[in-house]
Amino acid sequence: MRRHVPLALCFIAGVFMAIQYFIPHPSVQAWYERLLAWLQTLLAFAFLIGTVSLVRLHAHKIGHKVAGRGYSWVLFVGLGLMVGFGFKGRAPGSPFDFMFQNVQVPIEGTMFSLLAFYIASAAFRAFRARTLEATLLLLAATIVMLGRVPVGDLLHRSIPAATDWILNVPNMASKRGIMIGVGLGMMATALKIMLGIERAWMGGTD
Amino acid sequence: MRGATGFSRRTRPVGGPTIVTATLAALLLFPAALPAQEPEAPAPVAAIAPPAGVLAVDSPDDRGGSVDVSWDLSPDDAEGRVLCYRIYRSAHPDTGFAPVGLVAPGVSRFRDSAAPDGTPLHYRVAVSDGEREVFSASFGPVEALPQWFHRGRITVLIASLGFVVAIVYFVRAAKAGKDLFIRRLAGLDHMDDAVGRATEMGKPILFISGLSTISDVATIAAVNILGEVAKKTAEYNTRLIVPCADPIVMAVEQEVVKEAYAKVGRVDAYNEDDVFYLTRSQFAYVAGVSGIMVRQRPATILYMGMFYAESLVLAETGASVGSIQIAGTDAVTQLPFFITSCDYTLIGEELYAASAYLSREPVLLGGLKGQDMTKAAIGLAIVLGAISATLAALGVIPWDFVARVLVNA
Amino acid sequence: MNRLGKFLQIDRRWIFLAILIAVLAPFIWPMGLPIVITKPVQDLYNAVDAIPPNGEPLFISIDYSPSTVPELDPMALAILRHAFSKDIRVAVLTLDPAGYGLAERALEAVAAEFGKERHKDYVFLGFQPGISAVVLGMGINIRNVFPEDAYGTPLSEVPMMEGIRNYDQIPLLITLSGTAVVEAWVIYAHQPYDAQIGAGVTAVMATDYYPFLDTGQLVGMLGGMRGAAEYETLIDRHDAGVRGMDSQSVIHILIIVLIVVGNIAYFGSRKRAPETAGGDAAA
Amino acid sequence: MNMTLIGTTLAALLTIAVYSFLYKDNPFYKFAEHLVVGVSAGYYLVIYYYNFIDPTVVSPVFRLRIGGDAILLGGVDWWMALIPGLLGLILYARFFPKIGWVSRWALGIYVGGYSGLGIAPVMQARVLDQIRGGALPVHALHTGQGWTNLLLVVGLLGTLTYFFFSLKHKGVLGGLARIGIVFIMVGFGASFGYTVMSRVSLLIGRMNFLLHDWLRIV
Repeated sequence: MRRHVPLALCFIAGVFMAIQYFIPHPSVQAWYERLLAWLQTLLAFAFLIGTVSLVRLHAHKIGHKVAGRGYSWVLFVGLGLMVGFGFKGRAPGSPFDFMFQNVQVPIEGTMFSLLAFYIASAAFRAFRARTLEATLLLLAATIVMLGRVPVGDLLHRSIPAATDWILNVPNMASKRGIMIGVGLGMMATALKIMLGIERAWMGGTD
Repeated sequence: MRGATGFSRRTRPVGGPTIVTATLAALLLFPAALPAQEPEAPAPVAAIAPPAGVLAVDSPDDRGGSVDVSWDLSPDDAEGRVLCYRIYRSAHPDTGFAPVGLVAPGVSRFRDSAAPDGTPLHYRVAVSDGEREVFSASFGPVEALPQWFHRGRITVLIASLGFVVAIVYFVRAAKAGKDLFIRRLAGLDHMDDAVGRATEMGKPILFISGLSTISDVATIAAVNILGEVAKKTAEYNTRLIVPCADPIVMAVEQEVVKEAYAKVGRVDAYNEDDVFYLTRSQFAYVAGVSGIMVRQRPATILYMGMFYAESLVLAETGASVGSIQIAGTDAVTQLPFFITSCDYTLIGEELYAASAYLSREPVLLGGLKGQDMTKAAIGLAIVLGAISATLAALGVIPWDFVARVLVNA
Repeated sequence: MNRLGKFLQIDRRWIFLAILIAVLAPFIWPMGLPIVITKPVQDLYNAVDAIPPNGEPLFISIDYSPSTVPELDPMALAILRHAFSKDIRVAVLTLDPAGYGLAERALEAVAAEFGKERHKDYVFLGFQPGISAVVLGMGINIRNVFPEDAYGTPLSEVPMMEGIRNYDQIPLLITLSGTAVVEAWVIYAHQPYDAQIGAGVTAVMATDYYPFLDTGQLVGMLGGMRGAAEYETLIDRHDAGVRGMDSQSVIHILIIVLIVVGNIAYFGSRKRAPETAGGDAAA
Repeated sequence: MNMTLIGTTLAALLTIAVYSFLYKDNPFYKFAEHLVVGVSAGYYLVIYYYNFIDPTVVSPVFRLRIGGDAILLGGVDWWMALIPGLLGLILYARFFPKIGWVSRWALGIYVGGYSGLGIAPVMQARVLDQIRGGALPVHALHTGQGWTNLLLVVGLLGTLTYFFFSLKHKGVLGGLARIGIVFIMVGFGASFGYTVMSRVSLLIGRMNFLLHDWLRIV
């Protein structure tokens, strides 16, 4: 019950979803549509698991008086406000939308823009042409960085052309190779999961 | 080669979103609108010629309820006298024809996607010049039927089955103890040297296994490599620090390190506090690990596993404290930063290969081998394809073999 | 430690300051550098331009979240403006929950700009979870996955969606995304259903998708803020994309200079004192 | 002071709080960081509920609103809505150690279904179509296109060879792998340049917000 049933369900669902691609007959497609809708529902429920874990983690911090638990309260206030507002209305201009546009959007957007600073610092202190490979990489990067901004066009006409060439020839050839390799990896993982060779998703050992 | 883009387009079924169908969409919704145009004066011109060669077949590879109708254009089409073609359907060869669709001049195909399954049907195509309709001879009977197999996808089926066989075969062979050859990667020698260097300098080694969870293939690979590194540090009595971003990964890594120390008989040297949970939050993790780097000044830093934007900040701090850095990840967007700021980088699948090489885990080894064999087949297909495309372009053979084989979809 | 080695160890906050100045200066003193149009952008523009007015709608999937707004919002606005200025109908959906608020805001703003009417000229379908399941579901019948629009109106009561059943009636679908969602559209909409897919992606993702452009699996692509700036240039309506290009130029040059100077200092210091690795780090 | 201005000012202050991390880690940054985790979790919760759980599970089951909504579940009876709903609920068994294993049933269908769904389309899009795109005619080497095609074919084969682990990289194979790594590095260089561009764009976007939308000085 604990191991065999889930593995069997996994196998059946997987094989069915894989072979329906080749069978247009409505008797198969009707079940395909049904299962697709189920998967979608499951995904929505699975997403909420993350929220439950988050709440448990921070409740634990507050409960055990861990240092910095004040921030856990901040988190709960944010969560509570959003849920409270959300059930009242979500139209543009509502408090829910106000919080999204003026808290979530700016903070999340700014977090990633911090990296622009770190890239500059790394450019000076870490990006080294130590090997032939790294040298090639940095050279190509320099050309592309110049060729994709207006100033590159001004410096020399051939820079944008060289950038296009890099993107369309060496970049495309290597990315195509990587795309194939990663694709094989994706399929192999999917297959191993379906066949029960790879069971990490079950967690635990019992 | 740009012509290759045409292949997928060509296979689009009739009724695709072309400009013609779009402008006619409104007309189709109101089929009565068009014939209502009353003739205002008797037409002095000769009658318009009907389309010939009407052909109706069950639409291939579908779930039924659909018939493809095609015909030869009316000779008057080229002269611009045709307003539209209207397609009629009936259960009888001679009577009871009702319109089912309308297409623009110059179009000679129509897909009737409202055909009832399993009844004999007859089709006629009428040409209209705006004043009157002239009918073709009727064609039939034809039956709309669902199919049990999509013939256009046979290449995909064969390729997928081949892949399944390769993976299953090699995993089973590996499990049965068959010796599967994997070449040793240069990166592993670098890793040995780096561990040696830390011993000489008397400084610790920092092992960072990324931010992902234990179900990530890259994390599993990282754990396997950690086991091997831990064996070396246990032998040389070098301190190994492993800050984790996931509690479950931490638990697994504690186990792996402990086991490695036990294997070389140094379980006394194992310090559980050196494999610890830091935080899950990306930037807080960066701040924590950077602090460790600055305080401990590790001789060697290993980054193995799945990384996100934090890779850049970590590798920069590592470089600035003068550590030897070796990375391995399948995160394609992070690889360029690792390659330029680390001394050696295992790129993408090299990480899996290193893990399989070190662990000799049958599932990893067999999977890698199966993928490798498929890769060889793909390489061969590309060579054959390029040759056949070249011969076709030179006119030596009449068609491009690869295009024909792959594009039957 | 020699002087070059010391130089390499300067407090990185000085570099942060340099970046801040480099990004701000062009806002205050704009240079107005010209923007050249690249092929993937032109291809996407042409594909949108070819959609007949007041007919089958252009679909735009806002598949990004706040963390990539500066790159992708300008694209969404430019494409919406292009479509509405040519009376092309637009249906907007999102596969990213955070895209809901972003899509709604962009769509309503541009629709108001052009005086467009909801359900006649545009419709917002809202969010559905389960990326591949949604994309595949739309190939069977859009109503299977989006039975109603975001505000609860059944699609059967939305006039512009009449006769729009699946990808066969969608002349073009553009996904704007900072993640691999683009690939889901290629794999699950283009491949089985032959849907026409265009993409607007963050620059991080752009290089990975060149093979898809080459095979026609993507009809065109906007890459990063630069792609948005090109599109803004094509529709002749300059906004955040074009405004950012001067700063982009200045920072790129600064970063290249930092790489070159950093490498010279690094190799210079190593030549003289190979053992200087280490030293006092900053921050 | 209207709501727009209040909102923009709030957003600007939070933006600056995040940037303060560049100077050093501090309470303002930590406040913003935790606030956004809470707010976004709440946002997702609400969006998931109203866009999905409510119309597809709650409404059909508890209000027996069949018809329009049931189409979503493949046009079957309303009880069919119960199955995914129940499967979804048993995912939460993992939070109760004693019955945690039950969640694997739902997880099995979920993981297996998504695994199976991908295999054939991935084979088509990432493998077969790329073979088709990569198998180019290599003639007419007196033209630019001829050379481009040759480079594309050799570069692709080289990349594949570099990631081929079953044979030692010697002889022809070694040569191809060397060519492959050159292509890979130039390709990564392009990614590097574009990634830099991406991060810089985000910074510009935030500065545009501060200067244009908030301070209105540009």
